[in-house]
Amino acid sequence: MAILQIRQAIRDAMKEEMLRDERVFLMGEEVGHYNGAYKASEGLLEQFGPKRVIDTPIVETGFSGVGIGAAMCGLRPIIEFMTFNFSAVAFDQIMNNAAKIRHMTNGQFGVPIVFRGPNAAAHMLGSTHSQAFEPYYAHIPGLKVIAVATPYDAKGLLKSAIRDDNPVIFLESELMYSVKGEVPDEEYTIPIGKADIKREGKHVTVVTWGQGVPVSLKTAELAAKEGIEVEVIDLRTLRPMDIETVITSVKKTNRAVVLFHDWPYGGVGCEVIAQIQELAFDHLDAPVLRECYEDVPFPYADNLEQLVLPTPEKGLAAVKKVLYRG
Amino acid sequence: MAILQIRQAIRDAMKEEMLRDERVFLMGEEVGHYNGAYKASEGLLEQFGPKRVIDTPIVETGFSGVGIGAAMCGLRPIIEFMTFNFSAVAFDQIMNNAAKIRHMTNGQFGVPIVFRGPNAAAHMLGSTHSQAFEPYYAHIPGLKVIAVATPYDAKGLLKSAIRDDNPVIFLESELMYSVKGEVPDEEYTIPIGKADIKREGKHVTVVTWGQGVPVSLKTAELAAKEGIEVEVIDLRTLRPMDIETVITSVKKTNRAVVLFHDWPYGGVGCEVIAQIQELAFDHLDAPVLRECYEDVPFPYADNLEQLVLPTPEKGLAAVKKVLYRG
Amino acid sequence: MTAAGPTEVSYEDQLKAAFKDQSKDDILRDYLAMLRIRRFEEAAARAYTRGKISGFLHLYIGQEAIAVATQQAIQPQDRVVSAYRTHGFALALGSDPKACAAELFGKAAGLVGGIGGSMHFFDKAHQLWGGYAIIGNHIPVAAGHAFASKYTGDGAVTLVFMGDGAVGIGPVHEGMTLAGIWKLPIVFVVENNQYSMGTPLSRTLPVEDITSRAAGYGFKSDRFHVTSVAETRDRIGAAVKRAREDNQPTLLELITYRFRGHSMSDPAKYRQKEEVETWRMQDPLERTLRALQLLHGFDEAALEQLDGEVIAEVDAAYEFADKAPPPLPEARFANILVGE
Amino acid sequence: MTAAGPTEVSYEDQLKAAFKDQSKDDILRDYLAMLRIRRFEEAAARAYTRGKISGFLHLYIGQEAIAVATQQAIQPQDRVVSAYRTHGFALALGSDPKACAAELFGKAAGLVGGIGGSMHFFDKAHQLWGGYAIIGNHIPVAAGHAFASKYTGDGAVTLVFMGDGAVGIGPVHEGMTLAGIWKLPIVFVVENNQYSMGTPLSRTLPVEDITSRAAGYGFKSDRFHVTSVAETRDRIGAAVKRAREDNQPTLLELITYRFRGHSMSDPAKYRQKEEVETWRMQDPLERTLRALQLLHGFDEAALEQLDGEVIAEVDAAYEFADKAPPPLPEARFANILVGE
Ligand SMILES: Cc1ncc(C[n+]2csc(CCOP(=O)(O)OP(=O)(O)O)c2C)c(N)n1
Ligand SMILES: Cc1ncc(C[n+]2csc(CCOP(=O)(O)OP(=O)(O)O)c2C)c(N)n1
Ligand SMILES: [Mg+2]
Ligand SMILES: [Mg+2]
Repeated sequence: MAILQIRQAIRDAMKEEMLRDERVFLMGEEVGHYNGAYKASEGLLEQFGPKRVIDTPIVETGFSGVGIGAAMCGLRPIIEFMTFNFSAVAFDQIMNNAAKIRHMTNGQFGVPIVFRGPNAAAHMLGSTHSQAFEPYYAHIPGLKVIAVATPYDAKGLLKSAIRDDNPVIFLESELMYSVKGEVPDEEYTIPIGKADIKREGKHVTVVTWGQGVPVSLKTAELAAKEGIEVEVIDLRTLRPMDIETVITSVKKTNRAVVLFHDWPYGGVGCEVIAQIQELAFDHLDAPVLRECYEDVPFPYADNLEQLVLPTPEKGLAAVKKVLYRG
Repeated sequence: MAILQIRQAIRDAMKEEMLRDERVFLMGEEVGHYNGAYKASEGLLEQFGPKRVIDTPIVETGFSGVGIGAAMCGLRPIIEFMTFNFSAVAFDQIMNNAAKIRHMTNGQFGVPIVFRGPNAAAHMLGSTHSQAFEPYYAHIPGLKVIAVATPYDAKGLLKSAIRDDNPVIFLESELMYSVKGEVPDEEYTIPIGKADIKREGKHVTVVTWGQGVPVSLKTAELAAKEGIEVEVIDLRTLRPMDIETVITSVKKTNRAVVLFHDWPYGGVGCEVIAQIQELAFDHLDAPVLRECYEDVPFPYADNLEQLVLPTPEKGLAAVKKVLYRG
Repeated sequence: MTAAGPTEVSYEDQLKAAFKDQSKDDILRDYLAMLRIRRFEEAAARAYTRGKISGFLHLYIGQEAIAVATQQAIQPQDRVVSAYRTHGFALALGSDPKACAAELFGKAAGLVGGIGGSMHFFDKAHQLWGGYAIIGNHIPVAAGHAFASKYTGDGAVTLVFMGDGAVGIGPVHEGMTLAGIWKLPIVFVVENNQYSMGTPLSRTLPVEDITSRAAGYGFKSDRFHVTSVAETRDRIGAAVKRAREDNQPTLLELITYRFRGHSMSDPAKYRQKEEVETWRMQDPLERTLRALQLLHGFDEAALEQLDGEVIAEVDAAYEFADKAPPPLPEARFANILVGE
Repeated sequence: MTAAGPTEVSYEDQLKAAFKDQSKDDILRDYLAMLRIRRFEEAAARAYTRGKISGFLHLYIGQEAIAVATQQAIQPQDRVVSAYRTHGFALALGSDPKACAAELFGKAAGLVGGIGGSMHFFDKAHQLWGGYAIIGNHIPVAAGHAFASKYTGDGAVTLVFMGDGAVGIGPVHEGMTLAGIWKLPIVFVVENNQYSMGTPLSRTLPVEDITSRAAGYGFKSDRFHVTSVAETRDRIGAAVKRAREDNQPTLLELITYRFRGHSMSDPAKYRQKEEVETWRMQDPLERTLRALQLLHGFDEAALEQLDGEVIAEVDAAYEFADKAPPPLPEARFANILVGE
């Protein structure tokens, strides 16, 4: 098995799918000549040429719409948002066209498209560039939403997303592009809609995704030092959500924390909580807690940004709280 | 006390505030010569002239941004979205400018603005015109979000919203503009951030807002016939949320249902659930359930639309379920 | 239209001149094609009033020549993308009037299964690619169809229609920008019917001539009053040819008029009777009818017979729609995601 | 810049001609104003490399003349609204370099309390109204400032700046559309520095001349190479006058060049050394320096003394920033909502 960075796993997934299927193309700002703002498309222009690796001007609504229109014609676009923060200006295209065209045409047209790019905060980019977009997209029927945290998951799930006949929102992280991990040399895919237990444990279930995964794993390490065995579930797919895996775990641990990189109000975190309290009510020994961004726009200053973020220490405090040990 | 429709209460609130404060103006599509697509601004152009009642072309991002820019100069714009469905194309202006300018300028500039208009589904308008926007806006720190269900609340809260120094999202309903109710003749305002108990009861708490209010009240009536006393809490303000009122009620009833007109995943409904299970964990005798839109894009056909909507009957079923009587 | 005065005379002469180069068969074909749309929509308006149709119903009455001309200007592989005022395109392109009426009635046999209603007519088999209800958001999508044509070499041209009220919104600008940079095989058509809802052009446009924008995108442009199918077809056709042969996008402004309110809920009080009457003189349907009378001797009886046939077809469509069953309850879960 | 050949001679002559109508004092003032910005940003680049500044840092090096000219063209009530390449505007408009440096360092004494960083410079007291980081979303906001001026009659003109990469995005079109319809007192300035990140104009623009869009909005326009503060001031000034006196918006395209990468993380490998060298000959700062030498006999020593003074001010600003305390932890909850 090769050791790859997440950015390379993403690049390889796109490359393999582009080799496999001529209908697949990549479009976005700086994806071609610049090799991607975060180098996730390194070498693809050279390999596939400007017909299939297309630099756009800064018109997120325009090129999202072009992707949707091309998908309706049978092509399979991958649309890169330089970051998902910039998808706010394309929100209508995703919510009203990508998500609804199959439905509103009664199945005459489909929109097999992937929107991908880094999501949520990076480091000291300020309030407009530090936002998580899963609460908006996961809310909408007609979309699938994925968030990845390892090279293995990134490659396997991106390949599935590209092959999927539905519109898929694929969330990466700027801060995690260099994270390394094993990736099989042979071809593989990971089914959309399956969570992954990243660490087993029996005392507390921590449900997480995306940037929350490494924080949760460190939380589990800290907890282990205090004799607490945390089970870390990486949802991987946020919509549709693999709630069975979560419930099975909670029925074992009887306690849960949801740890994620987004503001608290509503969103995916609350969906997890609502489902757990509904489906495992009699098994819960404590309320489900969330550990996430503070409910503030991101400040630029380093010291303030650190305070806003969820950390392993805060995760541990939440874990202890649901154990009534703190 | 006068009996007014909600649309008149809204009109009167705007009129009174425009009389009171020259900085207040109304801007949007068809708000002037046409008197508003749903006649919520009837007569205002005639009374205040085109300087203060401004018809715009169809450029939601453009006129939302103009409102924000004018507010930064000390004016107090009311921006009407013909429906909030069309705010999707202005999402970035609201999320990144309205909500963040005070923060990102370190308080040098404020954005005292109200975005108002009908929200969620009306009748047989299809998938793009039948969406609830509170999950998107209530998620964002820097905004206040209000949803009204009676003429009294509409007038009192809209006046407070116009006077508020922060950006406020004010959600009305096309289907409820003609709902009538008593409105005091003398001047009054209702504080933002206070829920209202629309009906008292002791067996089950139903938390609701907007179009959910009349459905919840009918649910309570049906329940009463079966000897179940439902307490109906109208949140009125979704952000900041008056969770105290909810928790006080749940501590009395020990059971709760959240009934609302939006898709289930995440959103305001799940926020309510997450808070209840956290703050009243030991008081809950059953999981908190949600009764809301089915998780599908809205179909046009009448029969299908009816199936998708929450109804008093479905509300009653949920109420009985949390009572383990069904 | 009854009083004969000096204007009336010159109107007739002008009409004769305008239609003299067309064959009787062609004029008759255009007349019937427009009439079918008009009668269909008049019936829709009645059905709406009777509560058989709900939601928003936007009628095309006055603009029919554009849809008919479009159908004549294109080839079978081409695509027509429209906003929400779409019944005319569907009928002109060959959609079954029964399926169209059933869609308005929200029935399973509707063009899109009763799921979309008036605003979301789609009929892939008849080149109709929408039916979009958010102003301007179909323009980038249509640019995407044209992009796909260039990608696959399918030789198709995409024609995308929008109202005068749509030209200010951002997505239109972005779609046009991309079409301009990438030289896509596309024709942008603004159907300038003088109003967006209750708002006249003067409050919507910074300058009167919408085609003044073409230069900024590197487009060719054309701008004219729609008074007959033939001229409209030829001028749309020239743009289609440029798109197909040279990948040269065109911005067309077609000046026209809608005789009804914006939708069924709009009484259109914002305009004067005189204005409407002036435009009636230019109504392509009315003009074509008069041409048949003046140039080809169609008398009242002949015209009534034609009308009767058209009305019979329309009535049958609405009868079908009325009797057709609604969608099955399960239909609301269909076509959201596939493959599950 | 050392080899003297035939081109060099004509370059000198051309320079002399260009600056001959300006007084020594004016040239010196412009030189120092530009130099201050350049030295400030060179210091910022060094601080970034040392890890004192983080996030995105977009330098204005090469474009300084525009900010300096803007300051000279406006009145105290006017507003300047920019995107995220803003240090130059702040310094030209009179912001305290200490506060600017402290902002980059994320310190409490920063221009916006360390909350915004490089992309969000705002300084209301010095007419700087942003500082926006989402491409194009400040254009409608700036139109809103101009709208407020018309509403209140405050007599202010709003000048809003954007990059060449911004002109395709929807909000720009919408803001311009409203300014055109409502005749707002505003000047739209495109700082065309040839690139948006790594993308040259040819992949961003459907036609080369950005001002070809002006007609569609009913704007006046002007387009020129920025080679000196004086000419730039006069041509911006003409647009400001039109805005103030006639409520006539103008679209200006200022052709310029950035000598650094897009941000500190961009090595700018996408352009050739020769290209950069050619543009260096047109760098307004360099030209103004040469004018001082050629026309007014400034020698190396005199210039070095001036430079030393500027550098001392800049160094003091960065020293201040380095020593200044970070924001208090509570600062993260401030200015989100007021009145609670
Ligand atoms: C983004 C958006 N804003 C507002 C509306 C509501 N709306 C529907 S049609 C219409 C008027 C459109 O006028 P025009 O483009 O001239 O087309 P016409 O109706 O004349 O064919 C408006 C404001 C919408 N559908 N989408
Ligand atoms: C909506 C949006 N999309 C993408 C970006 C990322 N981005 C920031 S600057 C930039 C290039 C802008 O180029 P230009 O407008 O020419 O300005 P310059 O940097 O040359 O001053 C891009 C793509 C953004 N900030 N906002
Ligand atoms: Mg129109
Ligand atoms: Mg640039």
